[in-house]
Amino acid sequence: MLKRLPGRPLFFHKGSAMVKSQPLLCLDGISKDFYGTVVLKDVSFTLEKGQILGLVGENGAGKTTLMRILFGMPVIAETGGYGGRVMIDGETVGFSNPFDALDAGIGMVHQEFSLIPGFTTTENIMLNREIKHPGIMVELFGERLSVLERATMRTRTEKAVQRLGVRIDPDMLVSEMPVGHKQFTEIAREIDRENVRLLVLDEPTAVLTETEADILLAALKKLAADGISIIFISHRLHEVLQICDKIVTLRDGTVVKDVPAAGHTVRDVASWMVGRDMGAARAVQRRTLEAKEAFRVDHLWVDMPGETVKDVSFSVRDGEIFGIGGLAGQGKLGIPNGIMGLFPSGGHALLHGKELPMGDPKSVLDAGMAFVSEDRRGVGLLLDESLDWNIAFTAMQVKGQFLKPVLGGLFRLRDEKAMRELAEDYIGKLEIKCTSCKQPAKELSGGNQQKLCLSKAFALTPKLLFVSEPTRGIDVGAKKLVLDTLRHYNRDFGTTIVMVSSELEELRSICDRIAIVDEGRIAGILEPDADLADFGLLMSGQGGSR
Amino acid sequence: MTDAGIKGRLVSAVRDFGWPRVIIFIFVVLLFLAAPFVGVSVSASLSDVLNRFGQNAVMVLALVPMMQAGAGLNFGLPVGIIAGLLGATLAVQFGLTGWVGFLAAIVLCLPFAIGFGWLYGRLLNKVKGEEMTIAMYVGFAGVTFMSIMWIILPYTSPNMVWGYAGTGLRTTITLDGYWTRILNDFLAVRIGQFFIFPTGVLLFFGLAALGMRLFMRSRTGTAITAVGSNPDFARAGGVSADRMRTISVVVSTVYGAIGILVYQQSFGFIQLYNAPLYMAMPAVAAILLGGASVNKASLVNVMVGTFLFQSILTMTPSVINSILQTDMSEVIRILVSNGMIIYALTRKSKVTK
Amino acid sequence: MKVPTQKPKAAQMQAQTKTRRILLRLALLVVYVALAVALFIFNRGHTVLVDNKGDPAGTFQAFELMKVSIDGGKGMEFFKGDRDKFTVVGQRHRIRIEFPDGSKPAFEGRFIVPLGGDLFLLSVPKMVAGLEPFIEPFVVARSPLPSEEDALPLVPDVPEPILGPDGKPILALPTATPADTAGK
Amino acid sequence: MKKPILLRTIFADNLVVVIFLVITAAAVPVSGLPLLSIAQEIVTRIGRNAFLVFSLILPIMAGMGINFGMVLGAMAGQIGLIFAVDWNIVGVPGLIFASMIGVPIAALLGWMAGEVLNRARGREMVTGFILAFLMDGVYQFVVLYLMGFIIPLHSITIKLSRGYGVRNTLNLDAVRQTLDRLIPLKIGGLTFPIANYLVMAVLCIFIVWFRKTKLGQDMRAVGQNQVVSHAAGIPVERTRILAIVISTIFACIGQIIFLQNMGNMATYNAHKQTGFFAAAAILVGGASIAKATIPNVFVGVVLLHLMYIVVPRAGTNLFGSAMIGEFFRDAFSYGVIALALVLHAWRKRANADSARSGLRGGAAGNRTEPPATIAAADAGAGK
Repeated sequence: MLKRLPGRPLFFHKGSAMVKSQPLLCLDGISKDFYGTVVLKDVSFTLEKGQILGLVGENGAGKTTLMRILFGMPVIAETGGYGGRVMIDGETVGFSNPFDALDAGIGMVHQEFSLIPGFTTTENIMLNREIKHPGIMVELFGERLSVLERATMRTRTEKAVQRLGVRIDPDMLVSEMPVGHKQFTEIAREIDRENVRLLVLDEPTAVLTETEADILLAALKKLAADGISIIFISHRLHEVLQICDKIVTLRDGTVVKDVPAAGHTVRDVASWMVGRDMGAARAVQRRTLEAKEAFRVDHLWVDMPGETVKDVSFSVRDGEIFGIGGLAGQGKLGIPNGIMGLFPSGGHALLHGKELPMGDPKSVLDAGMAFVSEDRRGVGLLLDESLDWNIAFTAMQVKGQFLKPVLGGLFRLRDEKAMRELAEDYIGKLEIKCTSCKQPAKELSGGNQQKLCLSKAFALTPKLLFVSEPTRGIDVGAKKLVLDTLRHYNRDFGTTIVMVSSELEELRSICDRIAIVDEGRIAGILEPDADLADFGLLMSGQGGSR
Repeated sequence: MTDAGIKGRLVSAVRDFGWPRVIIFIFVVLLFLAAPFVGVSVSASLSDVLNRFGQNAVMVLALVPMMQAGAGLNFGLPVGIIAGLLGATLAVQFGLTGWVGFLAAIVLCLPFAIGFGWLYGRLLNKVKGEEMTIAMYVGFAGVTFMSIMWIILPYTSPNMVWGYAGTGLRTTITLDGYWTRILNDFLAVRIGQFFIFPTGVLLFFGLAALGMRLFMRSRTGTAITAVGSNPDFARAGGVSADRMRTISVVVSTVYGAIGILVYQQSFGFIQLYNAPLYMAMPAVAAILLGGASVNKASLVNVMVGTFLFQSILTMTPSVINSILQTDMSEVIRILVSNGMIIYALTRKSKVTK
Repeated sequence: MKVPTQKPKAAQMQAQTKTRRILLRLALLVVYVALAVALFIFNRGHTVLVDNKGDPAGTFQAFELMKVSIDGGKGMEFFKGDRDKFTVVGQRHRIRIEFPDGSKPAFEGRFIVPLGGDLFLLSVPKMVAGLEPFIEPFVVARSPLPSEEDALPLVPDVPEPILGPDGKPILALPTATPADTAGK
Repeated sequence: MKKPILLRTIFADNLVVVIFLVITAAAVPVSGLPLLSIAQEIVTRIGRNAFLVFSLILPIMAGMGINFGMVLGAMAGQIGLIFAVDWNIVGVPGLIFASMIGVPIAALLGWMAGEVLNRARGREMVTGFILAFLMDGVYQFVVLYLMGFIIPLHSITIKLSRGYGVRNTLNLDAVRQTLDRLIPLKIGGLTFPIANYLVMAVLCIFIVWFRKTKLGQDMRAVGQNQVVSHAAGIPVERTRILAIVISTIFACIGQIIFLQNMGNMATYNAHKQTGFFAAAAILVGGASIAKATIPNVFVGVVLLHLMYIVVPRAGTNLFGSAMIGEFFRDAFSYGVIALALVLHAWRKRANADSARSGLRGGAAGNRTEPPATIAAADAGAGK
């Protein structure tokens, strides 16, 4: 399943032949595409023993995919393997599943905790690697009836935690731990493996307090000193610069910079991350909008798992397209979801000066707002139902449309005919490709499903429209059409639009102003034609919030 | 279209419908085919099946709204049945007979059904995911609790209370002289020697089904379907899932109450105390047999399912027994009904997420 | 790929433990079966009808009075023509016969009941007279148990029968179709 | 934020127990039963029923809720007993023989049940419940039609007169109460079935030991989070199946102990209520569908049966009708199960909220001052 790129010299031949020791890890011309869409192009870099490598890049730059390849996630093989070679100690390896990677001494700490709440630190660190004491039952009924040696496990744990240079009670339940302890427990679990040589940490500091983060960084340096190599993925560039020996910057699936960390500033790295040749990204020409305020948000907090919003305030002008950007997991998605009442939220939101109740979707919709969710299949659509259902449903429930009275208005029934007409109207307008408006939504392509979601929103003729990740996972043609449609509704019907997207270029191409969200707060609001490095800075935890 | 292609499509269609259903369907057909050879009159059995169909179909119908709302199989149907029993006993108590009595029973049971249904619905909303288990025990608890009530409630009608004690209702109360088979015999048409077409009861089922259809096509009904199909979508659409689920439970309970009344008039007796305990089972089995999945059910499922299931109940005792010379019908019934439920529970729910 | 060196050794070790365990488990299985068989053989209960009847043909006579005890259990007195039953467990048994009237010395005997049978007739006079076979299977026409509960289990239609408060089955729907019940 | 919820949980845990205590305490004097005889009843019933209740612990530990499928084990036990009686194997050996026949069958059924439940993730309980019904049909088919027809029966005394199938009621003279009487002990007018208690003690030791084993650990892990367990390489499905298998085997032995005390067996009904009584007992004992301990079992058995003894009498004395009392105790037991399930669901939600409470309230979020524990760790990092 390893596609070897023909005629490529080995990496360290290409690099100066005076490589003293074999590099621990060497990625050589890694490339990967998912059904044609290229996500990694010829990625090559090396990692020496005991080095800390900072891997930075926007969402979709390919960090995740790269780590998946390194870790032998099955999804890679299922999608046709990858090109190039992964070498450990000069040996080409091809892991078919994460357990192989573990055996080869690669440990991964994922962003979300994989801990068992009701278990103690020890039990979690030793999970499925418990130290067993065989007995007659083992002989008769198999390994799993061996008794655990808790005492030994406990000492092992203490040793592992000690290595991190922190103190965690080995008998503390994870469910009662502060978030920092959980993170350390995860790391401890990885380094407890005898043979662990390479540790991959994906945004380890994202959930930590400042102090906790500092402790963690110290711990990582300690590990590196012990000779464990580390790949450190973080959007907090100052942290990256603080501990990394070298920084690899990915953009659009290629390595744009592979340099030693020393002597670079956050600003440099930020600009490498987001920087594109200005030709590609032509920002919209500024418009002069009357300053009338359409919508304002004060001290909004939203408890949306993975996209927590801590304290966000902004104001949107009438007829404006307001962009909200930022890296994944920073809370930008939480904003619309919270305001629309889909997740527990607090604070104030005012539409044309009228206070909107929190956590009550109905009245928010009644007030004239509409929302195109980023979770198309989960929230956006009734996948098993027909297109006209999908388009008309919300309008029916909110506005009581598409109902016809029967028995002299005794009660009202679905007006299938009106629904079909509506559906066909939008199918025409947005060029939705489908067999008929009776086709179940699940059979449409991603792009057309997205158009369907838009139609659903437009059918409400909203005063203010939230669109969340409108172009995620759809092809270029559909992208353009979706954006044009939004622009069209904004320009011609004066619909105020708040657009949330991880694609900076997209925001810059359509929005009048762009707010960047970082760690649950608005890091800053910029004009679309502002310097890219500034966007980068705001995204990298260097924003105004601190 | 190549032959292989057609075959493939056929197989996939069958798989979609579910092998067990197909097998059972074939089984039923065979039963009817075999009947004449073992001296069982097809026409008699057929009219028998039709009677039982009318007798049970409304109770099966009662399951539809909750399944559509994603609240699962209503094992708590006895809650509705209790309401029905209250209606019936009250009507008898007031000495109402004939159509008046039957309609009065329906009217009298409605407030109970709505009340119970509402409480029951509120409860189920608190336990999303475990609805079915809890529904079952709520049903059991309700039935046994009512058993106490049957003893201590101050009923006096001599046709219902124990002769010697003068208080406390009997376990079975005959409806003779009240509304025995009032629907079954209404406009019943005798064709040939054995075949009687129970127009009335089928008509009544038709009405009930129509009512359900209209409800499911109303704004609320639409919302209920959406909630069952994707709660998050419904919520984003400003629909309160809990409210819709509660409504669906209430409707289900009301239909359950009416269902038992239809059952009784056809059966000729009111059965109290523990009789309702497991009455949900055959209904559930029937609708699943009709091709419903745990969270999608249609009127077609109801009709097909009830017909098949009742055919099995009617035919196996006569046909199978005369073939095997032993009474296997009970075992077959248990295997078919519960097997069907297990099959549905273990099948991945059809809803795409 | 880092462990090719110790692989054979490890494999060997594994093979050893594997065989050891297979053997141990087989042993366990054997013990299990053996125990079952042993229980079966040594704990079957048999009923032995001991009688004190003479042979009509006169080859042996019944005793006036005898006291019989089996396997040292408590004895039973038999007058002429009596017959009574002992329950014994296992196959080999000792029987002791005493004559309270002192007409004869006490008699010690042994007998074996075949594994298969349940009910045997042991004729003491025959035994004492040393005639074979003094013990033979005793066949009854039909079960000694009363058979009033010989009906098919009550298996009603729709609801499963459930045990009420104290194990008495609760009323359940009759199987009958409405047509039939109309008659009731 | 955490504490009040904890307190409420504790209250909720014991709510069921408290209600039960109150009712029974009130009923005891009304029933007018002499305390000694009540005590005697309890003593016997612990010996008789507790083992069955124990069989529920492991599946709860493995996060599969209450294993209503344990009824399958009960059926296996009954089949074992049928053979023991058929061949008239006398006394305690007879019981052991019955178990040795029953256990393999139970294991087989348990495995099957496990497979089924794995296909019904998230609705294990109701599936197990229906599965019990389904297998009851199979049991009936085997015992009523195959036994004496394909499966040889030795003794005519247990056959139906038609020549095949087993009688409705089987009398267990050969083994009746042999275990109870094995080691008799009388203390102040109370007779204790010591042997039963010893068996139970062994079982408890096993459970305690089992919790310490790798398999036990895995079960707990799987019970709490299947995804994480799977990611850690624990064979989730297999573990769940094993939990059910063991539970079914226990149920098999438990049913045998139960029946030897009863002295005769309703061939086609004896197993039907087993699941219900066991579930009621363990829940009354304060267990939830996520956590069950050995004390839960004993408390539960005592309370439930105390109520089953006194309430009908109380009913008779109060309303002059035993039926009321009987219906009441049934309604109550059913209600308790429902209540316990509801409480559990409610509690789960409450905990989930409290877990995320830290992330709410926005500006006052958790970014400000670090927890003291970390400060300590800081010092650790220093040296």
